[in-house]
Amino acid sequence: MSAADGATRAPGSGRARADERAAPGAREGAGTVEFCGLRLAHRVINGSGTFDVVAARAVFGAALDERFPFAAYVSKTITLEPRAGNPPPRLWEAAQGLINSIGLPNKGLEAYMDEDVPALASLTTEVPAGPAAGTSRVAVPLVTNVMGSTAEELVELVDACHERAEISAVELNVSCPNVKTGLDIGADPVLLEHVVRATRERTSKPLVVKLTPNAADVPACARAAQAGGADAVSLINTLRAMALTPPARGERRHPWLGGGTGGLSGPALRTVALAQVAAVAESVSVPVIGMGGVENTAHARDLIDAGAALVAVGTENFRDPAAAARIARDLAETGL
Amino acid sequence: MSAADGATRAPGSGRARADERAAPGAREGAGTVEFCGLRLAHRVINGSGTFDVVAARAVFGAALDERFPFAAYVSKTITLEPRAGNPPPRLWEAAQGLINSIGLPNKGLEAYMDEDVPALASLTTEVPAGPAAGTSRVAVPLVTNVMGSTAEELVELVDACHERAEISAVELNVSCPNVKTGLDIGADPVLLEHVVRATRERTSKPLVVKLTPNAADVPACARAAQAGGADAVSLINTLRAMALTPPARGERRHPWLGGGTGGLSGPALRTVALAQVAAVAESVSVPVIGMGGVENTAHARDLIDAGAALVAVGTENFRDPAAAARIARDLAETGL
Amino acid sequence: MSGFARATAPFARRLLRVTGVDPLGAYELLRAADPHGPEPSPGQFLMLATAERWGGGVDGRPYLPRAFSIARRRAGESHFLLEDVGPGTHRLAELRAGDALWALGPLGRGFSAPAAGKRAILIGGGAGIAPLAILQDTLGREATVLVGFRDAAHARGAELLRGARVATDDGAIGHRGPCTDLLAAELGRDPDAVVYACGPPAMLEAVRAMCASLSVDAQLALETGMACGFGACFGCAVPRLDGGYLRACVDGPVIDAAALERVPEAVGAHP
Amino acid sequence: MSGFARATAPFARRLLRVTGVDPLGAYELLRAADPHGPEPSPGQFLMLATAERWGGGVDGRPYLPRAFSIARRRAGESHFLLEDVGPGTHRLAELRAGDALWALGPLGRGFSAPAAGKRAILIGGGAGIAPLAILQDTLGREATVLVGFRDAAHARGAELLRGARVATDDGAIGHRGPCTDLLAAELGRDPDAVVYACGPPAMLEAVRAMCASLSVDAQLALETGMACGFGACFGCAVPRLDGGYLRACVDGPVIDAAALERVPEAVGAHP
Ligand SMILES: Cc1cc2nc3c(=O)[nH]c(=O)nc-3n(C[C@H](O)[C@H](O)[C@H](O)COP(=O)(O)OP(=O)(O)OC[C@H]3O[C@@H](n4cnc5c(N)ncnc54)[C@H](O)[C@@H]3O)c2cc1C
Ligand SMILES: Cc1cc2nc3c(=O)[nH]c(=O)nc-3n(C[C@H](O)[C@H](O)[C@H](O)COP(=O)(O)OP(=O)(O)OC[C@H]3O[C@@H](n4cnc5c(N)ncnc54)[C@H](O)[C@@H]3O)c2cc1C
Ligand SMILES: Cc1cc2nc3c(=O)[nH]c(=O)nc-3n(C[C@H](O)[C@H](O)[C@H](O)COP(=O)(O)O)c2cc1C
Ligand SMILES: Cc1cc2nc3c(=O)[nH]c(=O)nc-3n(C[C@H](O)[C@H](O)[C@H](O)COP(=O)(O)O)c2cc1C
Ligand code: FES
Ligand code: FES
Repeated sequence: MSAADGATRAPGSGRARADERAAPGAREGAGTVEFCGLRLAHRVINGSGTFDVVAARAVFGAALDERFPFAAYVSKTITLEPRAGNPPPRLWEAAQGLINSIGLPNKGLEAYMDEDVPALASLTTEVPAGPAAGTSRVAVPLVTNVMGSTAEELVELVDACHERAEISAVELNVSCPNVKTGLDIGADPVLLEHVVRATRERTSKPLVVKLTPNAADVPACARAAQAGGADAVSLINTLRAMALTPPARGERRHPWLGGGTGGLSGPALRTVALAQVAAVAESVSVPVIGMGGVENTAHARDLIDAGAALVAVGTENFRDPAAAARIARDLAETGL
Repeated sequence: MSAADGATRAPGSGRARADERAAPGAREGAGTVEFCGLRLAHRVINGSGTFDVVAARAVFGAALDERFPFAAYVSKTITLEPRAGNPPPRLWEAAQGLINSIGLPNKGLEAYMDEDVPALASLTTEVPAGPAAGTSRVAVPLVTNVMGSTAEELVELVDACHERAEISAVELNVSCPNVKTGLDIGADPVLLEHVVRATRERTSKPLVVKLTPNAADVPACARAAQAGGADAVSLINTLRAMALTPPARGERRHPWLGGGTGGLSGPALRTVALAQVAAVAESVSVPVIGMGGVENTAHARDLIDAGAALVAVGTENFRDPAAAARIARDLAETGL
Repeated sequence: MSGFARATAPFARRLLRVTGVDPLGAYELLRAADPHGPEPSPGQFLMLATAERWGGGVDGRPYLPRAFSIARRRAGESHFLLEDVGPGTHRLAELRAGDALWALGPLGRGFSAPAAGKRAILIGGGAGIAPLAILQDTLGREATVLVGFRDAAHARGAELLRGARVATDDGAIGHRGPCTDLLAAELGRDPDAVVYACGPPAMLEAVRAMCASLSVDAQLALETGMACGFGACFGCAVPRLDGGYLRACVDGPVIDAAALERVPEAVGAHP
Repeated sequence: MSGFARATAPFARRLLRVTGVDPLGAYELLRAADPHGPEPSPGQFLMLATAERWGGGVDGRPYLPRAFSIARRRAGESHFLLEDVGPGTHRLAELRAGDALWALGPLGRGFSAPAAGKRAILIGGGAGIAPLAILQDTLGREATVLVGFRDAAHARGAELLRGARVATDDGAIGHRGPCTDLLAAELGRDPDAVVYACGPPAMLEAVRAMCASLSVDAQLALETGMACGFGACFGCAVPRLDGGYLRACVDGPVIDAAALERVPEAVGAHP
């Protein structure tokens, strides 16, 4: 039992904003959704690192662009230098969940800007709700997710994003270990506020801070992000988790994952995500992107009713690459 | 992805103690297991709040005492004053997990000491391993789990435990919110060390600190507990989680649980528990009681191989009250 | 009131072999061989879970076992009446003869026998009629049996009981309206009775209020969400008249109506 | 080498109807109607998951879909050869005609056609023979087929291929020893060939090393754990000769042997 007694307020209570959001009227006339000044076709986006448009285009062809599932596209985390990622095995299937230890492979900032950004800039998708439902298309903003282990690194990454018109917003992945404390940068409110402020000054583009769930007080981290100037926060990232190699006679057992530990995602953590999203939505006035274990419209709706403005689909993309389109359509039908 | 790259060491590496534990030789000659100076029939105990011997005796009769499943019996959390617990609903079934918001109902210190302690003091159980396997019985030490929201409260609780010969050890549940920080006492290493030290001075009985998993750096909390004088640490407690009432037309949705949020237990968090237990076992030299989602011998073995000296069964007791006996027998057969 | 013998449960779940699952209108009648299980007392329940594929339904549920009243006990077989209302009952309804079923119990406090000379009125709604069947089998005397259902398909459930008078919400069979109308008439005729009730919360609350106002003894079999069924989890809390909470699994499920301020909205109970 | 046409996958998983699951020795041959699925190229795979009860097995698994080579494609039906090695394959093996199956694909890079004049040697071990069947169907010329199995029960799998020469570990059928013994003999006789291989990592590594030393072209169909199958998760990493990693699902599963330093121990692959 972690929680003592004392009832929590109803999610979203006391926040007119949430009421407006939850009501069908929160949509703009054209059936689109406003988020940090961006116009989105609907409320469903992808979690960083769970959909690679470039690879998917080669696999699915033109259908991907025609029926693009996400209202905004969040890139996999980009770092200053290229990273190969962790040695395999990188995956472990848990009870109703996935542990990954991918290790943020990416081509590095320069190659990303040169090769990927142009390919990601022209995405559009259908608006599932409103007068022109199913017929009008709007642009899919590109959100670039970046990670650095110091404020200076993050500033450099944000500066580069700022200069590219194709990039509509920046998401800071603050789960990188901080050399001084050993903790994730994002788990320390003071450090987090400092880092967010440093990057905030460098760009007028919407700045989203992706919080770490492995913190004692996630709402405090969200407030720090807001105080530092974040336009939105997103959560939850994966929970630290681990698996061991299968037992074999006489052998010492090692961690299964090449990276040692990994991050748990999927249905197993859905109720943990809902609790964190609800607590954060009550603590900040900036919009919240909720994610964690979303497989269907009921799960997306839970996050929205807990105060999320947008919902991100992560691991479920792996089971069905068109999952987000399915959820967006259903949400639009129920007026969300 | 929470973890960056950089391989973690094999669990238990560099710790001779773990080697001895993992080897059959860690058992004493009689097939019993030594833990903080107590002699236990095997390595499997219960998680606090997941087995009520007094209620179970009425339901199962003499068979409970004859085939008592746990090598030590941990009481539900006791507080100074009686508590009724949270209003229902108190349960929500999650994907491969249970969220509870029980709210620590208990009769309070005085009634516990008067009514329950005598009834809990004479438990014995069979030793499943060694020369007298299945025939010799040893006493089941009573571990009293206590919670207070200040060091003073905890001192009072520990003092009371110290005075009772029937109580073999004390477990501090430090998941109580701290009024100053709003965090669980156990999530703040400085406060935790202070609280542990204050209680440590009051008793020579083994002092176990049950860590909260809702912390940024659980190993740091474990080190703080050890620095404060803990004889052992136990983990993991439940993860903060939440569920909403089913959607109904026009109604605002509220948290399903009477207590607002609750704690997730069971298989869903098993890999999170394993990661925390492994990290803590690497960080402290005191023995670790590992728990979280243990349903069978393979899961118990994972925790032991990750460095746990004892394993506790929680939610699985609800599915099978004799689960721990089954696991203890299987472990003994494999020499653990 | 003198009690029925209350069975002690074996200390471990055991595997039962399903002998049949037969539709009974909108319900399923699940039968399982339980030759070594103790004879339950009426109103006691088992925690059931299929041995295979318990889990894997919508949202990864069911995970925990589910509580079911023992509806009948005959030649080492236990019978259960279930309605498919969610992932657990759905999975149980899929069972076929020969399949294996985990069971723990008999659990809980059942009904108490009526004092000599008192007549017994059994009133049940929906799948809540289940424990009334074994109660009727055990009573050893004639009892008035009143049952209420949603519609004709559900009213087939009345076949579980002998000589039941039926009410349906839509009037398709028997009295049109709640079965508590029938109870009001019975008690109006002769209030010297003990009422045994099981069914949805609103029905139980109507029974409680009616019996309280007429000073008639009533025993209510409650349903709450349960994780364990044997007092371990404290999840089945029911508010007590004098403050605090009962545990429905060990202090109930059958509760003296006088102990409750009102019947709580069921949590995790069937509709 | 000229390529076979590489199919583009429909952008969403689709429901297939199972037409049969038949034992083939130690394996199961799963057939499913996929009338609207594109014609796969040999070596491509589908991600499969049952529509019902995917999950609920030991440890709440399977959760993610599983990768299976398309073994054959005939009149709108796709065939798969599977061996029950874990919760996913176990659940798939339980399917019966009429059951529904989620499928995504065809995915991945398949085999490339041999250059004109080059003879093809197909070599497979265990369930790894599956993609060789559709390759044999597609090649349009005679090919040498060498297959290896654990024992007689597994060797029944050879029936999937025409004119296969068999090796078994225990010598129960055909050559006693690894099927790579047969390959060594073939290449010794005439090394002017392309080798197509699929099977356990140790076998693939032996093929790779043998072909490298003889400068014979080899195409290896790899198996790794996969979460998505379409390049989204980066979980199927295979170390590349020149550093860094390939994604087995989009850069493979068929890889030119020359691109690998060695064949990695499979992760989540069948034995
Ligand atoms: C003592 C006792 C005896 C009983 N006897 C019988 C009997 O004889 N026959 C019979 O048919 N039933 C009986 N029940 C009720 C039966 O136990 C429930 O219907 C059963 O648990 C439902 O399980 P389910 O998985 O089918 O549905 P669930 O979905 O678990 O239950 C349905 C209800 O649970 C709630 N719910 C939905 N999602 C969740 C969630 N994630 N966690 C918790 N609650 C949720 C909702 O209120 C929903 O209406 C009895 C219950 C008790 C306590
Ligand atoms: C491209 C491709 C094509 C394939 N084609 C075929 C085919 O035609 N026929 C066929 O039979 N198989 C084929 N496979 C292999 C097949 O996908 C695996 O056998 C299958 O995924 C096993 O799933 P499972 O649930 O049955 O067993 P699992 O238990 O998932 O897999 C068995 C192995 O996975 C590992 N493992 C155990 N637990 C876990 C865990 N929790 N998480 C991750 N790994 C774990 C172990 O190494 C174990 O030996 C193919 C694989 C690939 C990538
Ligand atoms: C394979 C995988 C890779 C991921 N990579 C990233 C990443 O590069 N950057 C990031 O911020 N989050 C990453 N995430 C986290 C997801 O964006 C998301 O926060 C998390 O998975 C929870 O959502 P889900 O349960 O819907 O998957 C990754 C998750 C998975 C499963
Ligand atoms: C219903 C329930 C009640 C619990 N009550 C307590 C408690 O009173 N004190 C405590 O320290 N932990 C309590 N716990 C936590 C367990 O002891 C254990 O740490 C946790 O459930 C993880 O183990 P598991 O996954 O095996 O259940 C409770 C857990 C459950 C499910
Ligand atoms: S159901 Fe667990 S205490 Fe009653
Ligand atoms: S399986 Fe997901 S990227 Fe290859």
